[in-house]
Amino acid sequence: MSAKPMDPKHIIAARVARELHDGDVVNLGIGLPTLVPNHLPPDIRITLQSENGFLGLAPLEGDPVPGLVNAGGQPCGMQAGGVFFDSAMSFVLIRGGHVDVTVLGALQVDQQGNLANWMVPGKMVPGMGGAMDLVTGARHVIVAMEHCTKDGGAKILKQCNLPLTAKSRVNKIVTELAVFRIDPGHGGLVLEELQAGISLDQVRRCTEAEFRISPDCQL
Amino acid sequence: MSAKPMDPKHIIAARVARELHDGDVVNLGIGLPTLVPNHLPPDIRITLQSENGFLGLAPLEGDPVPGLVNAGGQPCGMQAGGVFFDSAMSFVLIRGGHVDVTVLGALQVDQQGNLANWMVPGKMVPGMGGAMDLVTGARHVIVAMEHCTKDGGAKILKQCNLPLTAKSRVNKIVTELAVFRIDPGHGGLVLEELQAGISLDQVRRCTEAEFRISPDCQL
Amino acid sequence: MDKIIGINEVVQHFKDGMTVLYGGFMGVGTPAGLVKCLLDSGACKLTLVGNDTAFPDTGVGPLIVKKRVGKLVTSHIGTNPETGRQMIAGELEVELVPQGSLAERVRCGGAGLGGVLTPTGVGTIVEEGKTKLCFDGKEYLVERPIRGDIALIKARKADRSGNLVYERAARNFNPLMALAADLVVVEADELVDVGELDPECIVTPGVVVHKIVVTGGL
Amino acid sequence: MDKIIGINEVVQHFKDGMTVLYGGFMGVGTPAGLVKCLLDSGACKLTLVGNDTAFPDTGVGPLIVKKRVGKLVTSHIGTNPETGRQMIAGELEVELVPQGSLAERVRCGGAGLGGVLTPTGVGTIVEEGKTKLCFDGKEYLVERPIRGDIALIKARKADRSGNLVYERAARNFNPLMALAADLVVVEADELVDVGELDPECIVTPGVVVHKIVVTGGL
Repeated sequence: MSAKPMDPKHIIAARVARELHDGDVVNLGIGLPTLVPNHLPPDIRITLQSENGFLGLAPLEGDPVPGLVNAGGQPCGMQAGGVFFDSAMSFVLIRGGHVDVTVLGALQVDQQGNLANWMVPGKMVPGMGGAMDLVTGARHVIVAMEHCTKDGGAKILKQCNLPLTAKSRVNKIVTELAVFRIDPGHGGLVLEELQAGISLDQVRRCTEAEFRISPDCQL
Repeated sequence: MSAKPMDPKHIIAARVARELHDGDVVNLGIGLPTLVPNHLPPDIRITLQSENGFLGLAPLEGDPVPGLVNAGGQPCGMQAGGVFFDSAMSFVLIRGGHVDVTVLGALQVDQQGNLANWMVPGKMVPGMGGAMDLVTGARHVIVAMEHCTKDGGAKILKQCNLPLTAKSRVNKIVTELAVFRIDPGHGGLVLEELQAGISLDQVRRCTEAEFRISPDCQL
Repeated sequence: MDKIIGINEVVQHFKDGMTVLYGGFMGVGTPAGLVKCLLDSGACKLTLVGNDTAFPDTGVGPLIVKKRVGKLVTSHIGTNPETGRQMIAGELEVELVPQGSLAERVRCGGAGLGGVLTPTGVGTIVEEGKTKLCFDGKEYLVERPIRGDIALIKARKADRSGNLVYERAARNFNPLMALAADLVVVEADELVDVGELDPECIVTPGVVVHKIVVTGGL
Repeated sequence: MDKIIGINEVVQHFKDGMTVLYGGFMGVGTPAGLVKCLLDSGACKLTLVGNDTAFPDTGVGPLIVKKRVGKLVTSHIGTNPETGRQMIAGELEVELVPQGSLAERVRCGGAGLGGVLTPTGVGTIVEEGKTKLCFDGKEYLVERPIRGDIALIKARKADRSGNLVYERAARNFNPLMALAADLVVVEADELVDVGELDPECIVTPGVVVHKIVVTGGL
């Protein structure tokens, strides 16, 4: 439960946590997004949906329980009031708008709200798993990722060139540098917030996409 | 459990019972078809599917049990090993070919295997309920009905003129006079059997449809 | 976020012209208390979506008899003569849908699907006005989703978070309707604490349920 | 009609080139005994349909590693590097399907439906070769049914008639696969008498199950 303030992953997770509301049903992608619940204030209680077939995902406490695993296949726990169901029902909930928020990583995201996070042709093809349905169906899609690639390349682009996960579905991008929203319909990225100690200039240098600056953004 | 041998309904039900095999999953329409289980020999055990959402329909024994009703809304019983499910699952089973046999009544049936049993325009429009799905999805469709209308009119026609329940899906017609099969694809009604004491002539007089006579038919 | 409300608080959610999904089969599994409340609200020109109109004095039957319904989407009306009378007199618009297609259409509404392809109804008047597709020589009708403004659900037990279990064949359309409406109101025989229902046996997850009225003792 | 068989009787049902549906998610809920039996049978050129290929040594992973699979229909292969290697080397045909669409396609296969209309995949390479329909300004892909020659199912408990319950998240694709194959073979941890399972909690009805292998004590 310890948040290391200097770790970009925790900065991102902590900021994503502030996007969630009490009572939200949330699906968290593998990796960084799973850190989000650690940063929730005690008055915000969310229900985690796990696409392998249940509601009420919780951290593992004690020994693994047979059959109780998260969508990565790792042993986990379950909240009181949790429910198990089959994969069809799991995606009825996801596609049908019963999941309020999905938080996932990205290889690329662009100013039209397009997301690419499931393959690099000829190189890495893990498959889309549940990501396409989640991004298509969840009411609110938050991309949570480090702002640049390991090599310092831009990931927030004018236009994705990797195969898309879904078209025009991303609502928000949270990185260790900034928070953007994407105006649905209007296309176009809006800078909402700079992370603590980050300058507009830094963000501009690391972002290929064009963006407007929200009047509410404190520069 | 008493079979009145002279009642056409029981003659029909008894003959339909001989079409069923041990282990069959069967859906029985309202009325005459519900008499069929009374005529099953003890070595033939079937499972009744009830389209309102369960398998293992059985006659009511003792007091009505809350929520346990047949598709007519009447209190019934349940076999050991029965299962409840929702209406979507009920019709997954029906449409998906998991019901071996459906037995239902008809207003009209024709030599192409077309069935009309759900409305008389401007007069009687009860709705199709589950009949269209049953006739479309069950592996074997048996029409069980009295051979003629109350007025003595033909019900086994060259071509139905009432709105259809389903096209070319009837496999067998059992009446108090005769048993016909319908050759799928070939179109065409085949007389398989005369009921006890019935002449070919009687059947011809009461049947508008053209039919061939099976070589196995004992005249 | 307490979902438990009194029956008197339900009435505010009913409005003229709204689309009401209801569970039940011949009235079994239809929430009688919520139907009475809808009747008492005076709301009219309703669109009702459910399996049947039960009998004149059970299920949604009284809503038909008292002429609160402008349109009905259903599979069977034979047990409520008033439904047929109003339909033939042109007082009530009735769309008859094969029961399995009705179940799938409501399921699609709750599942974010744009429809299903079914062989049911091909070659019958049910085809009328519908897109038809042919694959591998077999014809299918495209049956489109149905959603409602409100769903009226009858459950055997609810926990405080809205997880539901049903009672035998009273389950029928209830779990489907509970996924396909903007507001889901449940009438439960019994309320239990969160954690009391077996997670393997819960049919409707509480996250889709908005309001619960308990008719048995609290 | 006894459905209970020994594990040695399963092997006769495996044939080269058959389509095998399997339950499981990252191997959890995949019947390890049946997979081993399929491996021992030597059957090859199989078409496998399931959520993922787990890890090289779990779930259906070993079938991939030992090159028994000619075609794979799945949503995720990232955890089994051998799957990706064979795919990129052109040794294995892989059709990647969004997980929700895979679930619906198998459901359609078991439900007698000709397909579903889903918004998932619109505007992506998943569109390729698929019929696209537009309703009310929204685009959908027609996702077509999948059926198998055999389904390999893992259950927590089976009764002698084949009614099944599962174990927590090991349920996943199992109930869908159990509806969509010509022969449904179940590996159950435990066998109970007919009537012992709660009719409200049974997930897969026995009428769709053909063979049961019990791995726990009888």
